[in-house]
Amino acid sequence: MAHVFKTTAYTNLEDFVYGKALKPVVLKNGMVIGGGVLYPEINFTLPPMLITKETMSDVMRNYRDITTGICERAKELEVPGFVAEIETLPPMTENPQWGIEVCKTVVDIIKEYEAKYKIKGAVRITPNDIREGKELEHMWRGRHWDSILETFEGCAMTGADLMAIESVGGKETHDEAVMYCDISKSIFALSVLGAKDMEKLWTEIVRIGEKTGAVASGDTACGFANTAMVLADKNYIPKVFAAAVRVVSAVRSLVAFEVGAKGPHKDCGYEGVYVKAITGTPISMEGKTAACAHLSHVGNIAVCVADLWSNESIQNIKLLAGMAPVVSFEQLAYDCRLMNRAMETGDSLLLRDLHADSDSYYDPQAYVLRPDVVLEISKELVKAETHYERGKRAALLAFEHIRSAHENGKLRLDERELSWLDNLSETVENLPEDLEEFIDSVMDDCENLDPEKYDM
Amino acid sequence: MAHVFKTTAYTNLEDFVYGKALKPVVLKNGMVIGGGVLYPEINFTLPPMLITKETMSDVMRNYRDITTGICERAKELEVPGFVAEIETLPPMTENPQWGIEVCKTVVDIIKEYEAKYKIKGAVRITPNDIREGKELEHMWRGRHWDSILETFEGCAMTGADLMAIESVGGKETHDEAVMYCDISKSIFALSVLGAKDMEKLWTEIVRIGEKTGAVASGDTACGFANTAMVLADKNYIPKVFAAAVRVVSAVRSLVAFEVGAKGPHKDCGYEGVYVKAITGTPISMEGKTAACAHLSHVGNIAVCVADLWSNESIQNIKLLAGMAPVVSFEQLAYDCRLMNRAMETGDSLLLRDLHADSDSYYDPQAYVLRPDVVLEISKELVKAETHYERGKRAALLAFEHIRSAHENGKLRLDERELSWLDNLSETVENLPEDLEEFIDSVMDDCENLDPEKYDM
Amino acid sequence: MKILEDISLAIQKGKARDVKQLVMEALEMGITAQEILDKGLLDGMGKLGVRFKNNEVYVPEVLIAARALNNGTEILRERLVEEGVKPIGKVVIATVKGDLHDIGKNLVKMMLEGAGFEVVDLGTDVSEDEIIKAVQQENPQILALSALLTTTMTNQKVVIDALKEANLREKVKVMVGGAPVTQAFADEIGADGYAEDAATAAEVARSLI
Amino acid sequence: MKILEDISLAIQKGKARDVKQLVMEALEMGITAQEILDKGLLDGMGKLGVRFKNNEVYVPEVLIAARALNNGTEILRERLVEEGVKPIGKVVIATVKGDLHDIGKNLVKMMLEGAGFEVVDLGTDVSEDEIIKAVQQENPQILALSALLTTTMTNQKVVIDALKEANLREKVKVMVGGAPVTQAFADEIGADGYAEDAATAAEVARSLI
Ligand code: B12
Ligand code: B12
Ligand code: SF4
Ligand code: SF4
Ligand SMILES: [Zn+2]
Ligand SMILES: [Zn+2]
Ligand SMILES: [Zn+2]
Repeated sequence: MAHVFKTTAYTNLEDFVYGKALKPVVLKNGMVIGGGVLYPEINFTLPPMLITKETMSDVMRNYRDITTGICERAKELEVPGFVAEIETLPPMTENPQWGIEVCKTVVDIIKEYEAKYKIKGAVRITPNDIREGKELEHMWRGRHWDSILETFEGCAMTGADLMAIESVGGKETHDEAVMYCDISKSIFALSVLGAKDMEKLWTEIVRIGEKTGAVASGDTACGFANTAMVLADKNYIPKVFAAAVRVVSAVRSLVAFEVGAKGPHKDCGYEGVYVKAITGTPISMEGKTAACAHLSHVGNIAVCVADLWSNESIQNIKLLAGMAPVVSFEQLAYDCRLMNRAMETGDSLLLRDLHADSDSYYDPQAYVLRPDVVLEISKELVKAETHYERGKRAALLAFEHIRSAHENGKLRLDERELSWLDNLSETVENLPEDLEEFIDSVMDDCENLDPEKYDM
Repeated sequence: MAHVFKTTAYTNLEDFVYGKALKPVVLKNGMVIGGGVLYPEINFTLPPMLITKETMSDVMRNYRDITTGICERAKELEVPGFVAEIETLPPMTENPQWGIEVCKTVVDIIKEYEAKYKIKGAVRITPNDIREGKELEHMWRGRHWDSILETFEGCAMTGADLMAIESVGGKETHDEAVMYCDISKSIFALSVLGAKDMEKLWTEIVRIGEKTGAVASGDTACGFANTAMVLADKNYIPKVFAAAVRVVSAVRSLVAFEVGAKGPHKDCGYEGVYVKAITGTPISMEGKTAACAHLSHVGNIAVCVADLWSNESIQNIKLLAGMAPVVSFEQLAYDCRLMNRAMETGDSLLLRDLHADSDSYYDPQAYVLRPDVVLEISKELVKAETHYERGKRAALLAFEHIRSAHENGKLRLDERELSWLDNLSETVENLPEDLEEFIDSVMDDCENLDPEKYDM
Repeated sequence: MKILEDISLAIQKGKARDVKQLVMEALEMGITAQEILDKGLLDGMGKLGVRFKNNEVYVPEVLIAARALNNGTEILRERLVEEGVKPIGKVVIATVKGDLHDIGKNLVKMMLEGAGFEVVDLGTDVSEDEIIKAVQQENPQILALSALLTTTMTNQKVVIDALKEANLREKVKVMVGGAPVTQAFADEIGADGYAEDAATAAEVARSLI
Repeated sequence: MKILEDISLAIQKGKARDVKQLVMEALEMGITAQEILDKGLLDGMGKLGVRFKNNEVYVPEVLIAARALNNGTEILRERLVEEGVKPIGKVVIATVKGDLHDIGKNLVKMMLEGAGFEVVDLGTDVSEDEIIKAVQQENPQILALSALLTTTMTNQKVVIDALKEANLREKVKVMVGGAPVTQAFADEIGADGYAEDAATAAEVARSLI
């Protein structure tokens, strides 16, 4: 039965800091995530190449080289521990044996280094969600669904420590919402469609976790909030819209925890800060060191309450110093060293606030990630009973905080942004109380949505 | 006449911090380097391609795209100012008109952005030192020498703000020293050959500066100390050797300032911290964000007293987020934001020390960059009268500090390193007092040295 | 002419109803459909496109203008046929096999339509066979391919090779784009055009025909 | 045999004088030059190479051992000729045109010699013409090319193309390396071998002949 969080886990801003979580996650090798140390989480992907049966040996060589390079560097820099995330690429989820083979390759090398040199490493497996496209039959049955679950289970059995996904329930609809900056449709996609899908999907993932011992960790609203962020960064859509979507996406991402996920929430879900505030579970975050994967306006502030610090993704190509994943890993390792040093000397709150203050004036997307703002919004958010109500409230709270910050000189917004802020707030204020009424009012206009795939 | 620094500019550790220099450098556009703000210095290079007459339009397109990308991002992130370094590649120095054309391209775009959007940018031109190889006639005359000076002057006339170089006087000899970890030969290469060449070369550069208004900034001992660092990082040579070379290299790099250079010292010369301590001029440094160009053990500590913060170099290739130079620039910009924020709140010394303490235990090369160690060594160093004496003393001081740090549990060294530390110290202690005697004892063994090229 | 300027402005403001109204008036005034299209509707889209490129308007504004544009051309359609006016060119666009990213492609489509192209959108995850079939059927001047993954960008080359196989390579110009794609990659696989963003894509398309 | 083990150990410790002494003793004991070379000198270098690869010794130690090795083979030279023993292979090595980096190349040379190859070093900044000439004169089994700059690595391809021109491509295996070079690049330009570091370079060279 889904447990709905009615209070926030954190009540005191002083406790809400990087490297420490109220409910740390203990891994098989003894690493404790959220137990007082900020660890790097390294992500990587293939260089330009096709993934087919013919190229499979080359694919495996890439993953082998990447993992060895990272382990070598971990040894050199005496990193206290790290997580390697494998995000499978579509052919690897469609052919679960490929994804599982990649996972095994990575796990085996990490274990070898752990045995030989006491380097502590863990693996997060993130099958990509293939429930999209013309051939999809249904969200919760059929070939696509089965392949995803098979990949999870196979990878968990082969030694992956953490299971995550960036699920796409509601995304077909949210894409439209983003392009038109339609906030009602965004709330519908995230807190109705997304939440519904998350509940089904995560119930299964939690089950696989119980069966295999792998930890059901968390689910990024990437296809939603990061799509908006990237578009806002290109000046294609207003930043206030992207900021609101980020907060609304927390409602969706929380659902994994309502049905039993334990964290650490996935790196590219910046809404993780809300998840941590509400559930007390650890989170992964990414900021400046993830500029390789996407530019952003939250480079420093992202680390404030992180328990893992990630680079999001980098291709296995050669930079002047060596292979790019190793370069990224070194950068993360140094960031973490600094943060951990401040933890030892008792300066972690100061360092947190320096990071927050350095970014939050410039962009509403950064502003809504401020630890103080996150706590305040979270406290209000949990008062709403249903996902739909939470979605509405999330947007309104975001708008309110953004507006008052602007008025108090704490956040700079240009004219264009301000007029969008007004329009968007008004739209949300006028949304119906009643869920059915809301659904009726939005659904007709959703061109890409096939309600039958959601049993609607 | 060369001015030899007999005292250190800094006497108090509290004043010795990033972003502030006793003798700041004011640029034409009003940017003040070392005047209270840490600025990013972005470096870049071409992707895999040949540089010929035929590819010249492609070369120019690359530099145009890089510069535009950086300016755009500077605008987006509201960077208070930045420096772009152009390190010419060999064909661009051999054909000075190419180097000058590249420089003009970069300068023009930066000026355009400055005019349109008030983005403050400056250009550092670093002609690569081509005085190497079979065809070199003489260090201070002939085709190679002329091309370098022509490149400097042409670029200065076309609008470059800063002039720098990584000169190679003595490098042919130092390469042998590094491979055999021959510390006597290293001292000879740096403080005799290098110093001699620096004096000639920098007298000319300073003259060009006076003529054109460009600032004679500084000269990295890259071919010496960074070669050693990269080899140490690969575990090819002991770290204590590389650490000593770093300190000795300060003696060489200081010579530019003895004949009139003003700073900011160049990024990849980590010995710049000694230059700043002794001269009070600002410096550029590179650390974790330069991992793209070379991995290192000084990722955090490098920023402690930096006035510019650099990425060293990155090819113009595409990463997932966009072109690599833009990615690097964003990372630097966020690092600087954090440091500058701490400056505003009065926490800069704390942040400096967190950075220093996070690295210095793990590697002697990091340890000798600690601000406190740098000041102590510098104070002793300036007491020696000649370059040779300084060279010897630099090595001995490095060894002493490393040894006592190890004994006091402040620095971890393994057995192999310790035995090299003993041997190397002993060698330096036994070097002759007399310069001529020293030269005689070393020079015979220098296979690659052609003394006539140095008028010896 | 004042009314053409008004149409252009109504497009820029995304006022679909006004556009409809004004286009009908213009027709009644005896202005040719060609002129209404070029100096009214497309002029408006063109100006908005410039403002979009300069970061002065957002995508939703452009999309809404594009809808208004459609409203206008809808009315003109018959008359354009009578006058023998053809769209400036036809483009078949698709995201290649294995790749489901479509936002970038959709923006390119939007800007191409805004520039007066007729665009046939094959959607995402489209195999080379389907693309060949569409090229045969639609006979476009330009084939535009989008790819967002490093593991699918190579499929842009696969399509170009398939065009050669099918003896269609000479019949159609190929434009490629998407985040991981570069001019160098485009050159390498023998594409005719590349653009970094949607606004530039429309310019490149125009230069190709 | 004890004395061969001693030679091996003396090599590993870099004791040139001991090596000289022991090799002469071994010859007097009637051991063949071939055996002294393989089981004494090269065995020592091989073992040191492994320790180098495992980060147990530094480059100067390997270089000093390499000098000792030279001392030993110097003495054996005549006898090796008499016995008809040939080096396991000949390598011509160079850093390509426009590139002055030689430390990496020198390390590769060191490891190749340690593995028993005869190495002809053309130095740095060597044009394709000079390389072709050397290949014609020296007739090596392997040509090893180093490049450290992204703007010179392409010259490795230039050399391979020149070899084809000169009808020499089939006569020599080409190995490439240097910081910006990857296996993928090596494949792309049609090289026969690539290695990331000097120790692996020697292994790859052995596998090529
Ligand atoms: C030392 C060094 C120098 C020294 C060279 C000293 C010397 N005698 O070689 C000096 C100062 C002279 C120098 C000059 C320049 N350099 Co330089 N240099 C370096 C540095 C710091 C280290 C290189 C090195 O020796 N590494 C250690 C050795 C052991 O490693 P390696 O060479 O990779 O070799 C190993 C393997 O690659 C392999 N290998 C090598 N060759 C081969 C061959 C075969 C067949 C095989 C199988 C394997 C193999 O085995 C080796 C041992 O394990 C690098 C930085 C870096 N991260 O690599 C820059 C670097 C290579 N240099 C760079 C630049 C830009 C230059 C200059 C142009 C600088 C300038 N603007 O003046 C000039 C160019 C001069 C020229 N015409 O070549 C850039 C290259 C950028 C680019 N566009 O490609 C680099 C990457 C620095 C940077 N991060 O920007 N450099
Ligand atoms: C949004 C997004 C998604 C959404 C897509 C939504 C949609 N309907 O398109 C979702 C969540 C579904 C998604 C899924 C995946 N994604 Co995705 N995604 C992104 C993201 C964040 C933004 C892409 C985007 O829309 N950008 C905005 C548009 C406007 O820009 P654009 O696409 O580049 O298009 C512009 C230009 O390129 C050009 N253009 C585009 N097409 C064309 C065509 C022509 C002819 C021309 C001339 C120009 C042109 O004009 C456009 C407008 O200016 C990027 C990150 C990034 N930094 O790009 C990752 C990214 C592309 N995705 C990535 C990955 C890994 C995936 C997944 C595999 C994730 C997973 N493991 O599940 C799946 C793959 C699914 C599949 N089979 O394709 C990686 C790719 C890594 C790699 N190896 O290549 C990226 C780079 C993220 C990252 N940093 O790791 N993703
Ligand atoms: S932000 Fe990146 S890692 Fe996260 S879901 Fe999106 S594409 Fe994947
Ligand atoms: S460290 Fe890098 S930038 Fe500096 S001289 Fe060496 S190669 Fe050039
Ligand atoms: Zn991610
Ligand atoms: Zn990720
Ligand atoms: Zn540099």
